[in-house]
Amino acid sequence: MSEKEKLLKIQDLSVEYDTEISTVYAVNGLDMELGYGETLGLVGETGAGKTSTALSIIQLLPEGIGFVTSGSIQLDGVDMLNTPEETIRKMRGSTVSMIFQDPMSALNPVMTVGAQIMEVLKIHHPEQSRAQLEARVDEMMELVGIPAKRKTEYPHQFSGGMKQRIVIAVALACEPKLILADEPTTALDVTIQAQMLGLINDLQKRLNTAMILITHDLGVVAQTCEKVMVMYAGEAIEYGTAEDIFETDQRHPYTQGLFNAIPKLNEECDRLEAIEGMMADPTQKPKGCRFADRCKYATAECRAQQPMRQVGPTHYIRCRLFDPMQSAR
Amino acid sequence: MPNLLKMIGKRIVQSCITILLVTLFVFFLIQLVPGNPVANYLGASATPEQIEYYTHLYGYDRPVIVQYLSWIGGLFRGTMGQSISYQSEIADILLPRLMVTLSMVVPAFIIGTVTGVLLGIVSALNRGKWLDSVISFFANIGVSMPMFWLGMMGMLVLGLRLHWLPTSGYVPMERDFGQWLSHMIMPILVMSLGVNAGFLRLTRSSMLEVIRQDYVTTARAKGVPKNAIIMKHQLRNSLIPIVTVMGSRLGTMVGSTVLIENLFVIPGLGSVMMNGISSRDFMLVANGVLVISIFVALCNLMVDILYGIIDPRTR
Amino acid sequence: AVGLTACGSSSSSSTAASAGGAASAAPTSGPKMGGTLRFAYGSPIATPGYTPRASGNAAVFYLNLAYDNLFTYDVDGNRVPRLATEWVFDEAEPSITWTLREGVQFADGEPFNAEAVKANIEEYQANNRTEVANIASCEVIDDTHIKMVLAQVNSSTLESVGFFVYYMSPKAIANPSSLDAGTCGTGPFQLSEFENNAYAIYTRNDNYWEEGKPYLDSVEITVISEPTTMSTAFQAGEYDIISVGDMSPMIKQELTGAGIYIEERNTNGVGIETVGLIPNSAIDSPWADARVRRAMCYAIDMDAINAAFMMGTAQLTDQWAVPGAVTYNDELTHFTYNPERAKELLAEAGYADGFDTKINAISSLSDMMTAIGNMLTEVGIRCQINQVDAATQNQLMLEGTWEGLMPHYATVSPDLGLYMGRHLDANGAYYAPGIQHPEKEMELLEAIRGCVDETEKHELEKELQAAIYDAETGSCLFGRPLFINSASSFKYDYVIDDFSRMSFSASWDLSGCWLNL
Amino acid sequence: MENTKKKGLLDRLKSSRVLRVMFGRKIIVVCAVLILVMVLVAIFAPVIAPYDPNKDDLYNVLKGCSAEHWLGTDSNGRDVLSRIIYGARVSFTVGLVAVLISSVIGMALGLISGVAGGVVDSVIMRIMDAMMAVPMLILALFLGAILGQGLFNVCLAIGISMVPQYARITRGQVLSVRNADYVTAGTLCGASRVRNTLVHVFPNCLSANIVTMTASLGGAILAEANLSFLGMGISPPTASWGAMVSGGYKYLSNQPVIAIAPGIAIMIVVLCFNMCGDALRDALDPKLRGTLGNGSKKRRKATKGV
Amino acid sequence: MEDKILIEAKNLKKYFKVGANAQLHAVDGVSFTIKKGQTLGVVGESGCGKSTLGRVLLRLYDVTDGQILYDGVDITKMDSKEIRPIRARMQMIFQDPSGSLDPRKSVKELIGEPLKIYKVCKNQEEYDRRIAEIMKTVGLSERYTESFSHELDGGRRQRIGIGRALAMDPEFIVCDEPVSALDVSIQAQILNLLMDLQKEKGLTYIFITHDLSVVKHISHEIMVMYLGQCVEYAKTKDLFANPLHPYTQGLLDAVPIPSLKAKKLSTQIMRGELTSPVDPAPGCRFAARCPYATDACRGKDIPLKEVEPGHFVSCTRF
Ligand SMILES: Nc1ncnc2c1ncn2[C@@H]1O[C@H](COP(=O)(O)OP(=O)(O)OP(=O)(O)O)[C@@H](O)[C@H]1O
Ligand SMILES: Nc1ncnc2c1ncn2[C@@H]1O[C@H](COP(=O)(O)OP(=O)(O)OP(=O)(O)O)[C@@H](O)[C@H]1O
Ligand SMILES: [Mg+2]
Ligand SMILES: [Mg+2]
Repeated sequence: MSEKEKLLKIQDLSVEYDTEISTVYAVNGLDMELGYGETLGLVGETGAGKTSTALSIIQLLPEGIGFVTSGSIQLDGVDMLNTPEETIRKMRGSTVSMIFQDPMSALNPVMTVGAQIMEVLKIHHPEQSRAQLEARVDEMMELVGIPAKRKTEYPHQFSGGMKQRIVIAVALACEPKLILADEPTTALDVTIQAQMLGLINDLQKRLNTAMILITHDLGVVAQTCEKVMVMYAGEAIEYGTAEDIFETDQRHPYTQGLFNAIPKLNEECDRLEAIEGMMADPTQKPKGCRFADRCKYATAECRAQQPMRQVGPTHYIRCRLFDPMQSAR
Repeated sequence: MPNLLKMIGKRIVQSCITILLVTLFVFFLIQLVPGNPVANYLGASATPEQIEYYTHLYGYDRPVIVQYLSWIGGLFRGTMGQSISYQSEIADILLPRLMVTLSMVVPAFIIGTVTGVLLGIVSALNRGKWLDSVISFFANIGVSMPMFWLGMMGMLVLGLRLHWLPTSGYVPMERDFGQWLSHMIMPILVMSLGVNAGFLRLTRSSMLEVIRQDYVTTARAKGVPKNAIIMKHQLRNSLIPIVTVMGSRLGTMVGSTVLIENLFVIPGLGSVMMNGISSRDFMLVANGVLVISIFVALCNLMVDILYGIIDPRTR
Repeated sequence: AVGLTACGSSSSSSTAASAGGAASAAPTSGPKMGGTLRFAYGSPIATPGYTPRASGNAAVFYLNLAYDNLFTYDVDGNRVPRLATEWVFDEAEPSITWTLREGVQFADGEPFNAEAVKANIEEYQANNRTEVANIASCEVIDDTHIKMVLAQVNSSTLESVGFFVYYMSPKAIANPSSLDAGTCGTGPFQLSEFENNAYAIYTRNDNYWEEGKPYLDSVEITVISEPTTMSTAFQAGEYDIISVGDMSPMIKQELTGAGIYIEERNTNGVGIETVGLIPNSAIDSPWADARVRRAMCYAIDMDAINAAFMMGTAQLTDQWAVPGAVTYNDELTHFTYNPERAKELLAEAGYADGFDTKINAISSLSDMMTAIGNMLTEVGIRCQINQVDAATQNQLMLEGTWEGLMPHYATVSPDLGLYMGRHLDANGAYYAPGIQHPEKEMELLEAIRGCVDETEKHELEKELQAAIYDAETGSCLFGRPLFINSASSFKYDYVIDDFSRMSFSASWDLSGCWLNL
Repeated sequence: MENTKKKGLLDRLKSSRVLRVMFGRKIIVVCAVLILVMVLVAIFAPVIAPYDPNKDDLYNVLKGCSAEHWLGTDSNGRDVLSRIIYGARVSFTVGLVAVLISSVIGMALGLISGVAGGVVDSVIMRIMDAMMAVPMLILALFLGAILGQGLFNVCLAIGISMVPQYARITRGQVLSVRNADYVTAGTLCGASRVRNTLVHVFPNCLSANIVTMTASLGGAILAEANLSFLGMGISPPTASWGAMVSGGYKYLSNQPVIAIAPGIAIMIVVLCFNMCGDALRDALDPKLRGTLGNGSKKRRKATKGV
Repeated sequence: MEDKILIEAKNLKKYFKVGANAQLHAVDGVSFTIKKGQTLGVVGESGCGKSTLGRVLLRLYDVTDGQILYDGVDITKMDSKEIRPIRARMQMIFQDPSGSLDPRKSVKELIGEPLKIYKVCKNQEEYDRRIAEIMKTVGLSERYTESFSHELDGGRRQRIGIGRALAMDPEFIVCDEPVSALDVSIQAQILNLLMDLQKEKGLTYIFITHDLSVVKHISHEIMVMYLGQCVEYAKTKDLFANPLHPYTQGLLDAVPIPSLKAKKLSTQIMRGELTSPVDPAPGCRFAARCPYATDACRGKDIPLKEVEPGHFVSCTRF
């Protein structure tokens, strides 16, 4: 694929957090590419660096604490790391927008929901008249399935699912090219979750919006994403299309563990195969495979730096078990 | 809205109970203060007969509970009773003085709150930078100085050495506004400094708290410009805890006028209370505390209403 | 120290208080009319208008502006006519007959006459005032003559009626509430605006009986209870004249030292006060023993106290009267600073190891009391300072329940017998239940009251003091008088008055005062 | 095993995030050191003070600064510096005792109120409201007039007037803590209500109170000064900063150092307590974690290089 | 032994007072029995009263109405003293592992708390031994004895919670979403542990969760709750093989399955929002969201019907 077709291109991204006590290496040398209209599922355990990746794309890492220490991010042809803040601000909401995990806290409690949708429209379409904007607000509300007359209400008057719809409406109002959805449904029920994911997918299709869906639920990924990236301790350890990940025997041992650890609805089993051991310490800079401590296939070799290996046409794995040559055959 | 009305109703009932308790509390506490109001009024040359005569005249010879009840009864009939040391109806003494005090406290409060909140915002936005440290440091110095000491220094420097302002005294506003102002500048500034620092610290921490909220990040993700985020998203939400404190702070300020009025010779509620205590004019003191507590209750009520305006969740 | 003269040392004419008066030392071209005198003063007054209720010295600053008495005193303690031009004390009847000044009017236009005097005396009696307690009845002889029949012979009655009673308009007496915030007297100024404890504004009384007076348009009194604030304001030029309390020698020194201000001090005139230290001898304690009380007197180094706290300005005494006054008893053995003698006396009394006691002091005196406490502790009277406020001190004095020592204020002149009697006589206004009251004192007091002859009376007064203050034999009931109160007033040199009646508070008079601006 | 036990308090303190964050800022270290110095000065006053603070020298009063008396002498000829040094004792005692009294009573009332709820809660809280409605200074004046003078009485008066503050904070904390899962877990472990309150609820209310304590230490020192100014402070000749300021006021225009010096002492101590209190609050508040922006300088350089 | 009923709830109700005179029907007439050594899974939407049910069973809340029989004894009305000895036999594991551990206590103190309260250990030695034993059972290494919970990760924290629950050797444990806050990899460890313990000690669980796959894995019987009421109650196998209630069907449909072969999400069913649990009107509470709702569903409560042996459902369609 040529440069032009790519919406997002991340190379060797590293993110660090400076806390009072120590430095957390949240993302370590991440590469990622995403085309227009594509959906990428970003999976991984708590603390794997999923949110940090998303925040660095939209350049909202907590000020003074979180820093991109190396790498580059190209979004829609813009170098996100070396562009003035004002330009990036204008891109937020219009080119890229973000949906946060908890709808309860993502809405300002003292503003009406209508005003919160209106706000993003006003910023990015200052040329439009108030009436036009109002009409667009109504349209967005209807689009996410809430009667437009409720736009004068405050967030606390809405249920969790409705709030999340408003959040989605805000994110989609300016028809961005990329949506970063950071665990948008974790706080919701499965039934509502299904509704939301369906809604997002529909709108995405309609507007040809790309999306990075962050989650640790492989089930959600399976049902919504075309591409999948599995992260572990700040690194991408596996990357491929949904088919590559879900319908294959070639999986990174961690991904494998993840699949095994989930109780299956449609299979019987007595015992779950848990991944023993704990997450790697994020305050240590990695040397070699970070999963090695928990991996049953680990050998001394794993202590050396592991590159991403291409194991299929679109499938990459960061593990010495997979020989790139073999897969090419 | 009915929610808010209900809350206000509940608050009014609560305040009434509190005020009643205050009256009980103060009235009986006062009885424990050594000293005799009549003897104090009459001075050392009073004869026992004179003392007896006035004691009876003012009803100080009745049992305490009867005195209390007749005071409360009087309040409902619209009289606070007679002050022995001032020889007049207490309401006539307290109300004009309350006005004097308020004419000092309210501007001080407004100046202190506004500058405090503004500096707090500046401080929070520059957190960790030198400006933050400088502001915090001076704010802390502000609250750490004894108010009367600060007043003294002001008098010494601005009044005595530089002759910029009168050292003390009071001129009624209606007599000469310019004079009134020149006399009040110093006390108002001294009082506002303490408030300023308090609100500065509060605003700073409350802003910092709000900065971390998801909805602020959401707003940034929407591309809202920085200033709009501060004004529309951060400030209003961080005002909620600030408003809560405002009511009680205004009340405390009225209390601390005792010092300032004494120092700057301002005939307000604080100095009248001080006089009441030192001359053992029990009724005056009790009524003074009553007035202050009613004032505090009103402030809190206003806070509740403000709360309703700022925070739709309470409506 | 109030009373206005340009220079504290200038002697004054001992007679006429009225008309014209002696010229002040300031070289001026004569009185100027108009202007407002800004005066700062430390104590408030509750009712400036209704005189029977106003008591204590504080009131005088307000009362004398608006009211007059029958006579007043000059600097040497001689009586000077005011509303009365003459008076006769008849020992036989007993009675006093007053001749009243003609043509005097109250501010409301009511005439000042015998009926008015009678009404005032009766109003004072209705208020249980001790000043008029000895008057059995008032007989109006004619418009300008009134006879007051006394219940018993008492040489002090003349002063208490003539000097301490202020005359209000009979119309105002009929409606006393009109006097709650106003005045209606014969004085040079009348109250026009009043905020208790804050300020009082007096304006010129056009009906004033002294021709051409007062010169000022108005007098503004501001109450400033904090002496430092007051002096600071004065230095900043916010007041023309201030009256400084007894405990501010520092302020005095500073103001006088600056040279641009003029101090007026009382020396031994009317209403002068002593500050003393009075042990409670009535409750069972070491202080019940006269030797212990004498030991205390020996243990205090008054010169040091004077140097430190009065900047050496205080006049010291060791009896009720002031050295140099007619009532001062030179023959007494004096207390000198002698800690050895004090220890001896303590040992004699059985307190060789000393004892613990308290000094109850209001905060304005606490530094001095601390120093005194340290001196007493040196000889074994271990003192702890108990700071009380004025109200508590009043009550302790009234009930006689204080423990240990307490500061004590006593009026010294002119009528010593009267003042001592007030403290010693069970019926006296300042009766001190906290001291022992032996027989002999009462006898002497009776004798003094019955004695109309001045010289004889002074001898009796000296005898009374000997009984109490002699260093060898005295009972030291009132402990140790420490020094004479030397309250002063300070003014700018443009505040001038045309006569001099220097005396403490009692004869404050601004009718002859003008501003030379 | 043995080793882990020995780890003990000191190590725990060392590794405590809170302390590390708090003292991460140099200014706080300076404040803490100043407080420490002041405390040491107070403790070793007899050794440090050049003169007896209560020794009069009546022929040598109100002298300005000199080689013998660095800060001059006061109205009784006492050495001002020595009195300030001894005055530290009073100020710290007042601060500590008043805070102790108020926090103990206040926390007890708040605990009872929060745990018991219902009528007890209403009664206690209304009483606290009533006490709050009476201005603190006036309340302290009352109590001062009733109790009389003396160090302890002053502490008591100030302490009582600060009780409602603690009661409210504690109650608020109790309400937020009492339904926490770990308290429920305590109940399930068979703990009685009293045990649960003392073992689980109370310790978790402490941190908010500790912050209040550091701040109100300064407040109590100021309150003593205020009471002294109104003539209701500690009885002479005991040196207290508040009394020195109010006593020195008389000599403001010609010997201002007598009033200024103890005023500055008050200011420094209160300032230090306030700063430490603020820092502690910031450090304890999990919501503020990381917003303090430590180390940002170092990092900013690094990012520029990218 | 196998079939002995350990706990039985009869028409259990728990209402909370909200506002002046409104009642929140958190649990509204729920009945079930749990046999010894078995697990009852409780699933349902957030706020449907699962936790409340668990807490009511442990008598952490007073019962509004109905009856709880524990081992045949009616514990519904017992006061806090009487309940103590019985409480020693029942325990709870909480959803939020950090929230349920007192941040000021070390691991040892946390696990040892019930031992201390019931004074089961005669001396320090026994106490230490007991704690070491428990820690081993739940798979906590001994070096964490003196640690504080915030120094540990979520999985270990939850193990402490389990250890504390096990300290008194209880027979019955309420597991209130014990794995919801954990990562999948750790979730599996904890689920395994719970199942091992059940096998070893014959524990009885009530397992609350909203994750159907988890509940399927661990429970013998399942109760589906909706707004305080039980809408379906059956053996695990029966329920998954043949879900009857429209809500249960909706739930099963909505569960995302980590496989591309599974059918894609259907967004059509289950539109509409939750009804309020405050003073709900009589009738089926799911009616507002139910695609099959008719007038028969509204107006009066729908009783639970046994449509197959051991399979209960409350729906007008059966
Ligand atoms: N503001 C912050 N300050 C310090 N460390 C942080 C901060 N935010 C994240 N981290 C750390 O960075 C690492 C990556 O965090 P990140 O939030 O990106 O993970 P995540 O994959 O999104 O996890 P989760 O699934 O819990 O959301 C973690 O170790 C986390 O503790
Ligand atoms: N102490 C209480 N006071 C008032 N209402 C309560 C209380 N506890 C719970 N509720 C209410 O009862 C209902 C049921 O709550 P419960 O916590 O049992 O739900 P849940 O099914 O456990 O939800 P979740 O899945 O979110 O944990 C909710 O509406 C809740 O708001
Ligand atoms: Mg995340
Ligand atoms: Mg729950």
